[in-house]
Amino acid sequence: MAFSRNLSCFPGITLALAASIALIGCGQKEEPKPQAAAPAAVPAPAPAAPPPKPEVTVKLGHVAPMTGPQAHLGKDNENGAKLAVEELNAQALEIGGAKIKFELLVEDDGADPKQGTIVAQKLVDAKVNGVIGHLNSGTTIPASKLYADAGIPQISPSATNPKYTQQGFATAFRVMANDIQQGKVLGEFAAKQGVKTVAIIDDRSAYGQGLADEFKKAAETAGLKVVATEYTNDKATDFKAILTKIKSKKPDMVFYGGMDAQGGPLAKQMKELGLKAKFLGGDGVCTPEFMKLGGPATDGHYCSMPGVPLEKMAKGPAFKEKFVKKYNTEIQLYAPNVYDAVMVMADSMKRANSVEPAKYLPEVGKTSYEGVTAKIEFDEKGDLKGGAISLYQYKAGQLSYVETLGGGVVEAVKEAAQATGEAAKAVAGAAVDAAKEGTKAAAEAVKSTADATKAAVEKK
Amino acid sequence: MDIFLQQVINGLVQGAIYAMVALGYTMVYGIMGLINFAHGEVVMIGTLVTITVVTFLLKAGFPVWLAGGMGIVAAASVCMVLGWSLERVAYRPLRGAPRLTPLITAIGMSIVLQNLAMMIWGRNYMTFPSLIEKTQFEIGGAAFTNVQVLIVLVAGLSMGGLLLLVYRTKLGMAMRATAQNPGVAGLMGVNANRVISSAFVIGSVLGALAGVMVGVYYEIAHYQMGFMLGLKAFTAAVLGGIGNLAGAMAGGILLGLIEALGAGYIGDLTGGFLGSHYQDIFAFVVLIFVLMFRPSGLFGEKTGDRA
Amino acid sequence: MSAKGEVLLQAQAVAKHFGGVKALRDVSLTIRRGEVYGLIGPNGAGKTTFFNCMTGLYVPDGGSFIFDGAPLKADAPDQVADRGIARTFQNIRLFGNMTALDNVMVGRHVRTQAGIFGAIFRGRAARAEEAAIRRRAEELLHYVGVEDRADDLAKNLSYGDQRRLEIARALATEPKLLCLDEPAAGMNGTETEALRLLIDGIRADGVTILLIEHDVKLVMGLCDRVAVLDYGALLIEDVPSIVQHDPRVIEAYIGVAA
Amino acid sequence: MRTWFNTLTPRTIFGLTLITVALLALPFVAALGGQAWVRIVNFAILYVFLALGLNIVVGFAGLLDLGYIAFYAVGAYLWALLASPHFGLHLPFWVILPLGAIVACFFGILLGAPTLKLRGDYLAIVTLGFGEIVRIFMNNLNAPINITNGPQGITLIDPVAIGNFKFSTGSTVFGIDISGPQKYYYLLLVLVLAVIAINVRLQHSRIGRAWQAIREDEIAAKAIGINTRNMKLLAFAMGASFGGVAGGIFAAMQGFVSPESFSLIESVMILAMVVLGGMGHIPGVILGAILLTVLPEALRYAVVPVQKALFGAVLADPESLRMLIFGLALVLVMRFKPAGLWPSPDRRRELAEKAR
Amino acid sequence: MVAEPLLIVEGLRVAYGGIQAVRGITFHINPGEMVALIGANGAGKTSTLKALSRMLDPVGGSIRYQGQEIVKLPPHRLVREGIALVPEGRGVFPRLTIAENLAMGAFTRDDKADIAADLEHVYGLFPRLKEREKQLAGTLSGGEQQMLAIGRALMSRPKLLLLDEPSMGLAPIMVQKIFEVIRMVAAEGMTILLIEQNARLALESSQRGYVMESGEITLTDEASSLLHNPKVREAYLGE
Repeated sequence: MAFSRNLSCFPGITLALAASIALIGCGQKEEPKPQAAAPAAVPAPAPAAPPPKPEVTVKLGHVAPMTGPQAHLGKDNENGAKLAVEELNAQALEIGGAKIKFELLVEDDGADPKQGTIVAQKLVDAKVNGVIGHLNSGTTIPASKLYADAGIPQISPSATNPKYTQQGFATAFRVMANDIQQGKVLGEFAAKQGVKTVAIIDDRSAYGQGLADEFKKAAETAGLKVVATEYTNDKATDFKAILTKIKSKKPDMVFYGGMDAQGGPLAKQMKELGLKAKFLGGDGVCTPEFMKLGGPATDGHYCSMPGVPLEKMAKGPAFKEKFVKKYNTEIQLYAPNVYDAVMVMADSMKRANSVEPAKYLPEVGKTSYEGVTAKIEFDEKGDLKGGAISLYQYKAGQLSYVETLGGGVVEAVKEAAQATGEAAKAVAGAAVDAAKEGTKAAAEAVKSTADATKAAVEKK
Repeated sequence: MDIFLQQVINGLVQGAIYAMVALGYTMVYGIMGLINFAHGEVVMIGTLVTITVVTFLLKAGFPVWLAGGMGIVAAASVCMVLGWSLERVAYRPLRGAPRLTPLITAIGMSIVLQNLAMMIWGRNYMTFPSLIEKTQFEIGGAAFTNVQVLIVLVAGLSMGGLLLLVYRTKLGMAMRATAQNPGVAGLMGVNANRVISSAFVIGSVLGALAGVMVGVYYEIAHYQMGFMLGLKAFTAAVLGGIGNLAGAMAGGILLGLIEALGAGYIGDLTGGFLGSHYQDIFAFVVLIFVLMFRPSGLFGEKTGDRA
Repeated sequence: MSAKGEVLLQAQAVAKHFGGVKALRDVSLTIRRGEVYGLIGPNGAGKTTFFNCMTGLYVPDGGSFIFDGAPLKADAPDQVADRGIARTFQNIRLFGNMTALDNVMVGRHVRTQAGIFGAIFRGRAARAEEAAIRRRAEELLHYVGVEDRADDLAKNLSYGDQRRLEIARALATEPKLLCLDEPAAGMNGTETEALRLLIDGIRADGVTILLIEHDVKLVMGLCDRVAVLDYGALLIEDVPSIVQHDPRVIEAYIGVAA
Repeated sequence: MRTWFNTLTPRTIFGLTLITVALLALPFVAALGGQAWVRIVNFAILYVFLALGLNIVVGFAGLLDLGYIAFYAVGAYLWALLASPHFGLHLPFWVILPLGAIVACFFGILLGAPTLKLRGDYLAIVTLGFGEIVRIFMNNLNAPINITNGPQGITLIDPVAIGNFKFSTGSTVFGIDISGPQKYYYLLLVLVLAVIAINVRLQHSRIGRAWQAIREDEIAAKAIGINTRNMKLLAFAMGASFGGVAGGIFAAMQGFVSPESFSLIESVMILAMVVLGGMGHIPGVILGAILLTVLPEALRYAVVPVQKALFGAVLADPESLRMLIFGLALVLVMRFKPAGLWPSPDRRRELAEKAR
Repeated sequence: MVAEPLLIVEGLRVAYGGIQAVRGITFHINPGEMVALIGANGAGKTSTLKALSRMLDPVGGSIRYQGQEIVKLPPHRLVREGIALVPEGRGVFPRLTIAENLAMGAFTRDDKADIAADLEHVYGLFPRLKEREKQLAGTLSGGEQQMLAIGRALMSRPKLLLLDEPSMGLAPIMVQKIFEVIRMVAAEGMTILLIEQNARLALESSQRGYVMESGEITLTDEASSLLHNPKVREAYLGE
């Protein structure tokens, strides 16, 4: 990231016809922020008497599994990306002197690493300007090498395996806290709940195992006793054997590293076996699906989600509303992160005043973007800085916000004492108004929590 | 001790489900020597059909028992037709073809059915409407529900019924004769096609029942649920000696128990080295050992080569 | 070459049972070099079981075989073949989807060496061996009289040709003892006569022959000595003229109008 | 050598030249459609590799093996462990590749030995079990000692490199720009030609005939003196070693391995290639492997445009439709060409007769 | 014979993949007679029988049974019409008991009382089968299996009995016993078509005989005349 912003802007100027265009591209404070909240976006202020401008199509690759067991998440991601692209196009952006039209190239990697590299190559061949994806770490990691070799910026919305950004590729970013960050927070949270003993279940997937390992470390550091470590797999439906074993160890809490499709039945079977421990899981179980599959058995259980709840973010509730209205379905999991990833990419292009990967890539690293999921800034590896993690509790079939932990970026943490009080009411799917209230309250309390958050970050 | 008992119950119920599916495999294998790899998908479709019908009827205000009953009937009917058509369309034309040909067809059919199911029912996991109010019992510190009892009962009854059918009825005798020598059975006046079709139909009905059981027990369903279940059940059938009804039952129960007890105890016995992350291996390891000493499974006939 | 007339194979108290059924009860017999030795008896008397025990397909429950001066290893058919015992099967067991020529060529396996590297690099020795295999196989096909079907799949040959081909395959292993299990089954009188000539020729080439057969005329006409099994036990072992007229044999096996 | 050289007619020379030119030009032709196609071609060759390896076991020796992917996994992990930062080892490819073959070979014998007495479907389920066992071990051997790094997989695996000439990135050779995938293509081409040659020679050798005999009738094969145990183990070992080499190249090409690449469905796919193409017939197997690798990818490109052309709209989800068509293709090919698309002449004859 | 033949075969042709195994043969069987069909291996006898028993489809010709064309009938219908085949190699069901094997013979019948009577009749013919009623057929010796196969065929109360190589692979004494029974059955008025390698035995037991050569019927006569026909003696009796 050696280029300065001005340098990267320079070719844009030479190529462009009018200086006014450069103003939009390189202008900083004057630049109107994308009005993501407003469905009918106000077009960017166009310069007077515009000559007919060239139109440039910016191709963004999007990769997620559209087939296989995680296909429902893939579709969710795709929806998030589409929503972002449509909004961007509605804004009629101009970058580097050209009208920008974003086009989404959707590819399926079937969550299979081999297909992952093939579709990655396809996107490289198609000379995409950037890639959003992939969904799984297993496909994201091998594909990231191709993008790195081709110099194409890649922002994964959901690959949480730490290795993805540890490979040293300048092109790899993610807009979500990784497993290390999340596992740590979960461990700390468990300790805060006053439990003494904990049992851990992981599904032996890259995600589940990574999360469970980090949780284990954090929990032990926090003085919890891990009384049992059991395993299942991401295709299992029957967990009674391991739960029976766990029951015999009488833990206060069961931590599950894995996805909703197993987590729901797992919670149910815990109840059937009379295992009364609290349940805690990561973002994989922080879904409507989990509650649908677990039914009443999920009541009182906890889960975490990277970022800050949509309701707590300035643009969150609006996003949720738009999404539900457009697709007539609940957000599954990562759609908001995908949306943010697209927006971050577009934002970087605007700042660089270029859609050329080589030119806007340095800008991606400098991102400071107010997304729907978090204030997005990257560290030197490309990881989300701070990586706030929010905790939720399932109550009466809905996710209710508990608190946000971690996160170094002060603005990202809109959590406040009052807000926590409100949060019980501000359940997922609750009226947007309620959420807005929470947001206001949160804004006021930013300062008071800043210190606490800093302390938390330093402890890590 | 209560843990042990609990694990036995866990294994027994899981095993009963394996056994139900294994019976379907064995039914077809016994007669045609064909591994109907798509059987797991038949089970899956049984579950999904039940969900659709029951959910619809419950919404329409039908009482639970009627909705449930009609759901089961619908699943059985759909699976019957499915099993019959599978045989008719995919397998019958391949009689006499090289041995692996129908196996590939079966795999192809399995892929087709999965993707059809995905197109019809979508990619999401579905919840199975609860048909039976779950009541919990406890014996010696081990918890179990009425649903679990019911599952074991239905599996037992199914096998009993099947044994009666195969060993006490004319159709059963025709089935056994066709299995041993279809040509000569034809000479006796047996319509081999009809017998084979009926084996598929019966196997599929068992599959549908198993599907309902899985649904009622776990209360979730997914278009890919059939694959692993089918694989496990097939393992169970081989463990017992494929083609042998009692063997399928025993193999299923045994497999369930191995998995439960393995997950429950091996970890402690090996100092944590072989914990429940190896749960799926235990069954295979036992299978391999059994087959090393009894190459035709526990109950399979010794295929002594009459040279 | 060892002298004609000395003992080639000695079965000592061979026993075999299946579950409760005693298929062989301490059968002892002796086959001498160069003779045609007949083994007859009612269906289910244990003739084929005896064959299977000797050729290593079954492990006998008692007793042993001494072949060519050394005991035969049980449960190792390939080693038995290596030692020089070849056999045919009651229900012909050819390699149906291989050509007639390939069937005989594979019979040379036990007398050839080429290994994996020979196969892959195909050096001079390997090529010479391969050529020799082919030459010998062609000779044998000619010998049994199915040379004009060399390139046909074995299963498409007529029944009689299949029987002959199976003998050619057995001969390809260069046996000292050739065991034929009901070679004349399903042949009419004329075909049986041709078979008799073939067996006679093989004997003339110095191969000892053990013959299981129900065609009494063939057995009595061809064999130097005959043994009769009944209910798994040896009833008699002697020259045909005596066996043929033994009342026990007539009652148990030959019947009235032989 | 002289003998076969003399038999070459001008026509066959012309044909051979044409094929050679076509094979040499292929990556550049494919690249016209994008480097992704070169990558697809590479995977196709890799699967040809695997299918030919499995063909030795299933096609030649008649042993139904549903766990073949295990050897592929062994090869891939061996490369990953010996040439990545995981253990800090960076052995060159000419050491690892033969080593991969040998280790996979060893695994072939290890896994083959307990299955010797089993037949048909029993063998199938046991080999399937072995395949799963290997995968599950790789998924779990991150503790107590971290050998495989568990489900996280191993990243930053070294590419194939000769000195500083790395296969992972493009460079210019004799003034021609040649991309990473294109380099791998030529490497794979050389290897696959060797594998084909080995297969052909094995099939028409004493050993190939012995395998065929075992496939046809094991008892009779034993009775004529074939040591069926050794021959079967040899088949497992040979097949496994090809899988091992293929796995190594896979790891190098991908730069990343994790257990999820070695699931059961991969074994099934390779078996499908062998059977669909024409079991035991080398050209058929090659065809099967190429078709089954390219078909799903080609469908990926075709499904949407075709639907739009036919119905004017995208009615069915392209991805599920793609798999649906794939499944149907398996069923239909088996229905109308039960011996495979390109069976050996003998096999064809056999079926013609059966059909009456 | 005044009566209409029970079975009339005209111009029957059978082919396997282009090779003609049976080249348009014509023959008939009158009610109550036993007819032998002899010939060398590969002459087409078994193919003829397979076509008759509908196990394979002829490429041409007609098979009329009781005046009715049966060339298109599926095999499982044949037994209802009264045609029973004792296949080459016995074809008993090895893992069914003897009683079950016999019950399979009566598969198409519903008349329980009559079936029981026929069972007693079969047991009367083969007392050995009765002794081993509950034994699995696979454990029987070759001769006993042949008895079972014949008994099973009789259980369908056939009008026409087709016997394919009943003597094959049997000890001489067993061959004699089997043929005794066959003659007894014939004497009861059963119509029988006998295919046999043992030409002498076949002709000695039958009234008439047909000789097949390369897919064609080359000779037909009274059985006793054929026995003395020098051609037959040379070609089939090995003299």
